[in-house]
Amino acid sequence: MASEPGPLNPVLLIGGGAAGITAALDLANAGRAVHLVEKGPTLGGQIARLDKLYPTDHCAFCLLWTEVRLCRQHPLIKLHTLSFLKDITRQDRYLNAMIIEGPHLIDESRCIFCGRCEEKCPVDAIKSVGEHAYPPSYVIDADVCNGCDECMKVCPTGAIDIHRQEQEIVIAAEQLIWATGFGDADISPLKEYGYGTHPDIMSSLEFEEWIAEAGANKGTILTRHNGSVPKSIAFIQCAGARDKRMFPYCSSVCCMHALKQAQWVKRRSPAVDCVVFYTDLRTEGRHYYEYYLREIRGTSLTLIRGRPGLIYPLPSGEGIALRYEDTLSQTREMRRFDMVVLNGALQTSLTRPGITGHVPTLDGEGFLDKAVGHYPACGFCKEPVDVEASVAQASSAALHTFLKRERNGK
Amino acid sequence: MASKRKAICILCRCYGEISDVIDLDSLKDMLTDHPSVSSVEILDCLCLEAVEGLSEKIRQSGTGKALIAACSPIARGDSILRGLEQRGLNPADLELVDIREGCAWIHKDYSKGATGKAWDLINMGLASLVRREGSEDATTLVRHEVMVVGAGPAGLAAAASLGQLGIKVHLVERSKRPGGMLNLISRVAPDETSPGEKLAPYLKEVEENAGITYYPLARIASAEGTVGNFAIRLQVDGTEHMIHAGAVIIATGAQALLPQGLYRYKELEGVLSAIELERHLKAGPVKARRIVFIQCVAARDQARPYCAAICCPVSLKNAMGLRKGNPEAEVYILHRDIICPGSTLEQYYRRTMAEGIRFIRFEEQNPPVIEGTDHVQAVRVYDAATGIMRELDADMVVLSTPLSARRDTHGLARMLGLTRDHLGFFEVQPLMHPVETTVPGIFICGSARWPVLAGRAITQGEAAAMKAFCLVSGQEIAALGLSQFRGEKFAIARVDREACTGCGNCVHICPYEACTLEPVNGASKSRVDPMHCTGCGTCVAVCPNGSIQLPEQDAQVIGEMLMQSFS
Amino acid sequence: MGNRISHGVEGHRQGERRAPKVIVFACRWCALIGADGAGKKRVQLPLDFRVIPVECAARVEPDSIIRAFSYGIEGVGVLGCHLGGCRYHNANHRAIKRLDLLKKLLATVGIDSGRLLTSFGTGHEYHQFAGILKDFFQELRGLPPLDEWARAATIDAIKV
Amino acid sequence: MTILEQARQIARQSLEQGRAQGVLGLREAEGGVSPHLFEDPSDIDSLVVEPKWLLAKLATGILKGLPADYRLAVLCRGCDERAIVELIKRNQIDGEKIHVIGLACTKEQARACLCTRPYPSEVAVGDVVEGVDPFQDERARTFLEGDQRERMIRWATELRRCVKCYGCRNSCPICVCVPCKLEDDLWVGRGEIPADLISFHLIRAFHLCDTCVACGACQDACPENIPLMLLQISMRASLVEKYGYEAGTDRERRSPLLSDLTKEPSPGCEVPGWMDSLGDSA
Repeated sequence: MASEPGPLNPVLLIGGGAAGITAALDLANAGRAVHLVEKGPTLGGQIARLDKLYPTDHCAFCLLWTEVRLCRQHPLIKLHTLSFLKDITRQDRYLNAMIIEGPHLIDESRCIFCGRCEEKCPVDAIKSVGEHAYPPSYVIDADVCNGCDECMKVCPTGAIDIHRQEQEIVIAAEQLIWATGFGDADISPLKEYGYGTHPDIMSSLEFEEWIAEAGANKGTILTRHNGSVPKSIAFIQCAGARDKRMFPYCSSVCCMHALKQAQWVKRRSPAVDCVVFYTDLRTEGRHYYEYYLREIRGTSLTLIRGRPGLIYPLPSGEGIALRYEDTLSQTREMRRFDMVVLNGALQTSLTRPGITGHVPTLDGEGFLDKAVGHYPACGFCKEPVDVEASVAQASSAALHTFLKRERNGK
Repeated sequence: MASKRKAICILCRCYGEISDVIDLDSLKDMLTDHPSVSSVEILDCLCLEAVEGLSEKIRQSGTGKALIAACSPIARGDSILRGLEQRGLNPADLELVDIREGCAWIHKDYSKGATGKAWDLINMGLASLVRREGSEDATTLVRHEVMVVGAGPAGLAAAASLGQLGIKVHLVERSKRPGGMLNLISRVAPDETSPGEKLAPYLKEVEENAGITYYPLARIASAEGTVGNFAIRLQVDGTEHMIHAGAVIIATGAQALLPQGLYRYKELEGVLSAIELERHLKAGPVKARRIVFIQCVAARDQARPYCAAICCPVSLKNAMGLRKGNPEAEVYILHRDIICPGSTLEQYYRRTMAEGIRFIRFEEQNPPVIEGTDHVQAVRVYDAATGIMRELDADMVVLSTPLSARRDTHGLARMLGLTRDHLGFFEVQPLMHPVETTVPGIFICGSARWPVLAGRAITQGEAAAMKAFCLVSGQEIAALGLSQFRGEKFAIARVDREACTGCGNCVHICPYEACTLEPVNGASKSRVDPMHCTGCGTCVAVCPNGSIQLPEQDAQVIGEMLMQSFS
Repeated sequence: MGNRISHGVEGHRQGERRAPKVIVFACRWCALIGADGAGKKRVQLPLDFRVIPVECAARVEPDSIIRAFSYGIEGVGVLGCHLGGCRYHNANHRAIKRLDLLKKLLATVGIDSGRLLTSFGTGHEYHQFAGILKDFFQELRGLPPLDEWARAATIDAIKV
Repeated sequence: MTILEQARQIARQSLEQGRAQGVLGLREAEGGVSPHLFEDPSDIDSLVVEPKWLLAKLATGILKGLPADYRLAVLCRGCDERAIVELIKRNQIDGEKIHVIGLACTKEQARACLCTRPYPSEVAVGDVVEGVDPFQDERARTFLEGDQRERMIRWATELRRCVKCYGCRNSCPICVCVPCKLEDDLWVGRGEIPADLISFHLIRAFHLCDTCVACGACQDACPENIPLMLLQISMRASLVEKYGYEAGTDRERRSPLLSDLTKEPSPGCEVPGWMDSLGDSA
């Protein structure tokens, strides 16, 4: 199955998030073919899940927008959605990668977004790929789909075929870049945070989607358990991070993320009392500290230094109790909140099971091992970084694929 | 006269999504008699079929202009246009009118009204289409050279990488030796390598690569030109050099702030700034027994509302350095927050704690107090975590001041038309373009944009190099303004020299400094630099007599659209 | 039926008077995306508005707004990006200042400044755009019609 | 010494001492008054200061025809000087070539023009009287305040009398555009009399929103006595209130409408916090 890479010295990019997109565009603009492998149905990665971005309060999609379109339209970029890397075999100058793609039950290139399939589907297996996804299209959740081919019947363009199978593609590439990004980890193992015991105890990414303007609540702040307006929200920093039992590292984006969320909560319903429980307030990035000052000055946001020792839903059902020590006033307290946002347990997506062959080695904390990195990596899978740093790494990773070539050439 | 030109009109049924609401057939009839329509056609689904045949039809239609009434560009419309474009049609001759999202889908229950609205929308489209004339190309040949300003870690990395890629590089440095900030420090945080090691590969490349010219003791006297071809005059001790470059990378770094008048600095023996400690550590082991670091000195306060990101890791590194010099040394770090984001730095933080470095948190409102007469004896600090006032014996106090923006970069900024934030750091484009400035062809990396550790500076240097490489590896650059989320040459503002009164409104309002006034026999007239113009049209709105226009959508078009909007 | 929601915005049927005509200058980067979303979601909107896409709110020249009124259009909206979110280096700031002043002029001659809707960074979601439009139509219905201008022209001069 | 004598003396001096090669002012001859370029000190006896007559535009024209080293003095009032400043800012006059002999208006004149600033930056002739607040003036108020509908009718009634003579535009010291949007079908329907009530007058008015120096030339020139200057008052007031900006008072300062909110903040507009400086980097 081994084959020579093409004349354009193709690069295989794993991950279509902010970093992946940037690297792909840089490479393509410099005249190299790119195979962009994305596990989701559309580009954007975690940023696409975000509503707003700090410190400029841009809508996340707005910044992604142009890049995604350019990626889609660039003749040198071949995009593989719903795909993941199965196996890498390495030759001397190039590598062969086996990609499992699809199944694309809905052929995106033929979908005109008329929505008839979604309307028809008896089991709600068909969903739009995303409010602001480009191009707009639908995707079928194979697990929910009951196999009735109603959707196929109503689709005017014949885009749907629920019997399509996933396919194996072998890509001969000269280089590979890891940009698999991150996802939020399940922190229910850390019992004290009470994750899973109450619908209003959620991870910060869940919360972001919950309060998103593009989301179900159209940007209004409501509790999950009964849709009432919360009086108070607690943001717990370093939940599962900087914690030997789970992730020893600092996820580095959470402090600003929490401040941003608190600010948007305040902006939309000023009455809500927002409290951020932090360990160190790491606002070191470009203009981050000013953003934080603006928080403190602009909105009546409370900061408490300390990590809650116990979070549990009150038996009566009205709210969630927090036991914590304010380490700056050395007072032990117990306080009731309507919602709790757990922030920090972010985990690299590199540790995907089942990749065989020439796979990267990971360091103790699950990141791509800097010492043994055969191929350049960028973004969160290399180390926890914010958007700016991540795309900077992406460009530099793109550059390294060229440098490697130069060296090989010599 | 352009307005006499006709266009062919293609209506899309979109498999009923449009035609179920809008009566396309009656639209067709109305359009056939339209003065600026040559022929009308209805198709089932434009985006899936017939783009091929369509392009032929359009080409044969004589005028080569086509109005496409289909869905929104954000849906499939865009791909239709691209398809036609790939088949050799001029985007200026195509107009997409959104009658699906913009009409059929939002007026499902008013078939009649929707049809009327579609008619108006199509008329508005035609108004714009028949008037639009393609702009001629404005291109510059690209110099396959790059100028890198500043030979610190970022600049060196950028220069070395570009050199390896076979690009001619001019590396400009104000002082004699390359290395920048790293020349002043003992070891590099967090990996504690020596600056020499860190820079070795890049310095080697710069020395050995014939394509890289290094200009020490250089000053930039003037800078002209735009992306693709900058012309920079250099003063290299006395002699003058002329440099031409397709792109410029700014890596001028930042400067260490001295804690003048703070914590009895310069008043007591043994109170030093972080950068002075670096000098001592560089010279050899420092024999101090009780050392107290104070973080956030003149940082994160009203005057300097920012965190310089590197002070904490640097202090940790220096603390370890002192320990090496004297394993018995007691080291305290007084901080307001320990800023060690990520995995590597956090590990490093844990390691220093394991090493026995002690950390005490203080609050902004009651900072530590230095005690002693002519030599520092102790530091009194309110330990916020325990609520106890502590007195620490000390024979050395290190004040960690932030990196601050260079004061001498405003000239450079002016010459290159760059903007700086109120702290003096260079502005960059938000988030997704961290190394790109608002001026095309000028990139920025390292602490000139925001304080960073050497490691990140190098990454940014490489990122900037990549961007520059994409740019200068091409043959020529076409001037493009943004139109419908993509570059179009007809989106660039155009000045009617006859009408222009030279009032200079456009010059003052242009966010990109693309407009300039130049004398034309006596009077001064505005000129648009196509390489700088992004096609935002801000100038159009303030031009008193409409002598500056966006060819894509000029006043005529807007006026026509308004007239047609409700027929 | 996920995305088939009706925003309850009635067309020109509502109210005895003919629905006001509205022109919306929509910034491609913000409001136009909202307008598009409204389409995708099949939000039912009043008929009598026309969207003129512009690259940036700052491109909208006051003259064209005035001209719109002179054509008998009763409401003009200029929708752009949020402050600090402009694609064109704060170009929208300039638009805000300019249009504030234009409102003053319109108010002077008795054209309610509410007829010139300026909103920034508030229309990028389908529901936001629909909401803005709905409220705008509501407000316009409450205002004295502009044909007063024509009628007024035939009333004898008022002695002052 | 009367105002007239003061004026003549200063004019004569500036010619004799060679501060200027010519003085632009008004001359009384053949029983009429008209602008005149005095170059010979002996002519100065025929110089007069009344009536109010704006010379800014004239000066622009004259300077175009004169040699580069020619220095022109203009005997003019506050509004006229402000007009000159605006013209300098818009590159119509070379600031080096022109200097102003400032003439302060009398109380009556100030009241007649509803002038907020009836004196030039440097008063050489006459005594300063403080300005009039147009919002205190009875007649003005009927056009600026009160019920909206009433105002609409009032203005419509006024503007309806317009015969489209373009006097307002031609007499305006700031209007210099050729071609002018007011003659373009696109903006103002051609051949309609009265002119399109809204577009003609509002476009004209708004073009001057941040440059109008409130000289009142437009309404003085209007054969139908339409109080055109009142269109500007609320806009001028808002510029002063928001940005402390008054057209024609500062050569260096450009209109705040040309800069973004980070440079010229506007009250009520919330700009992201990190933009407004909390201190300098020095």
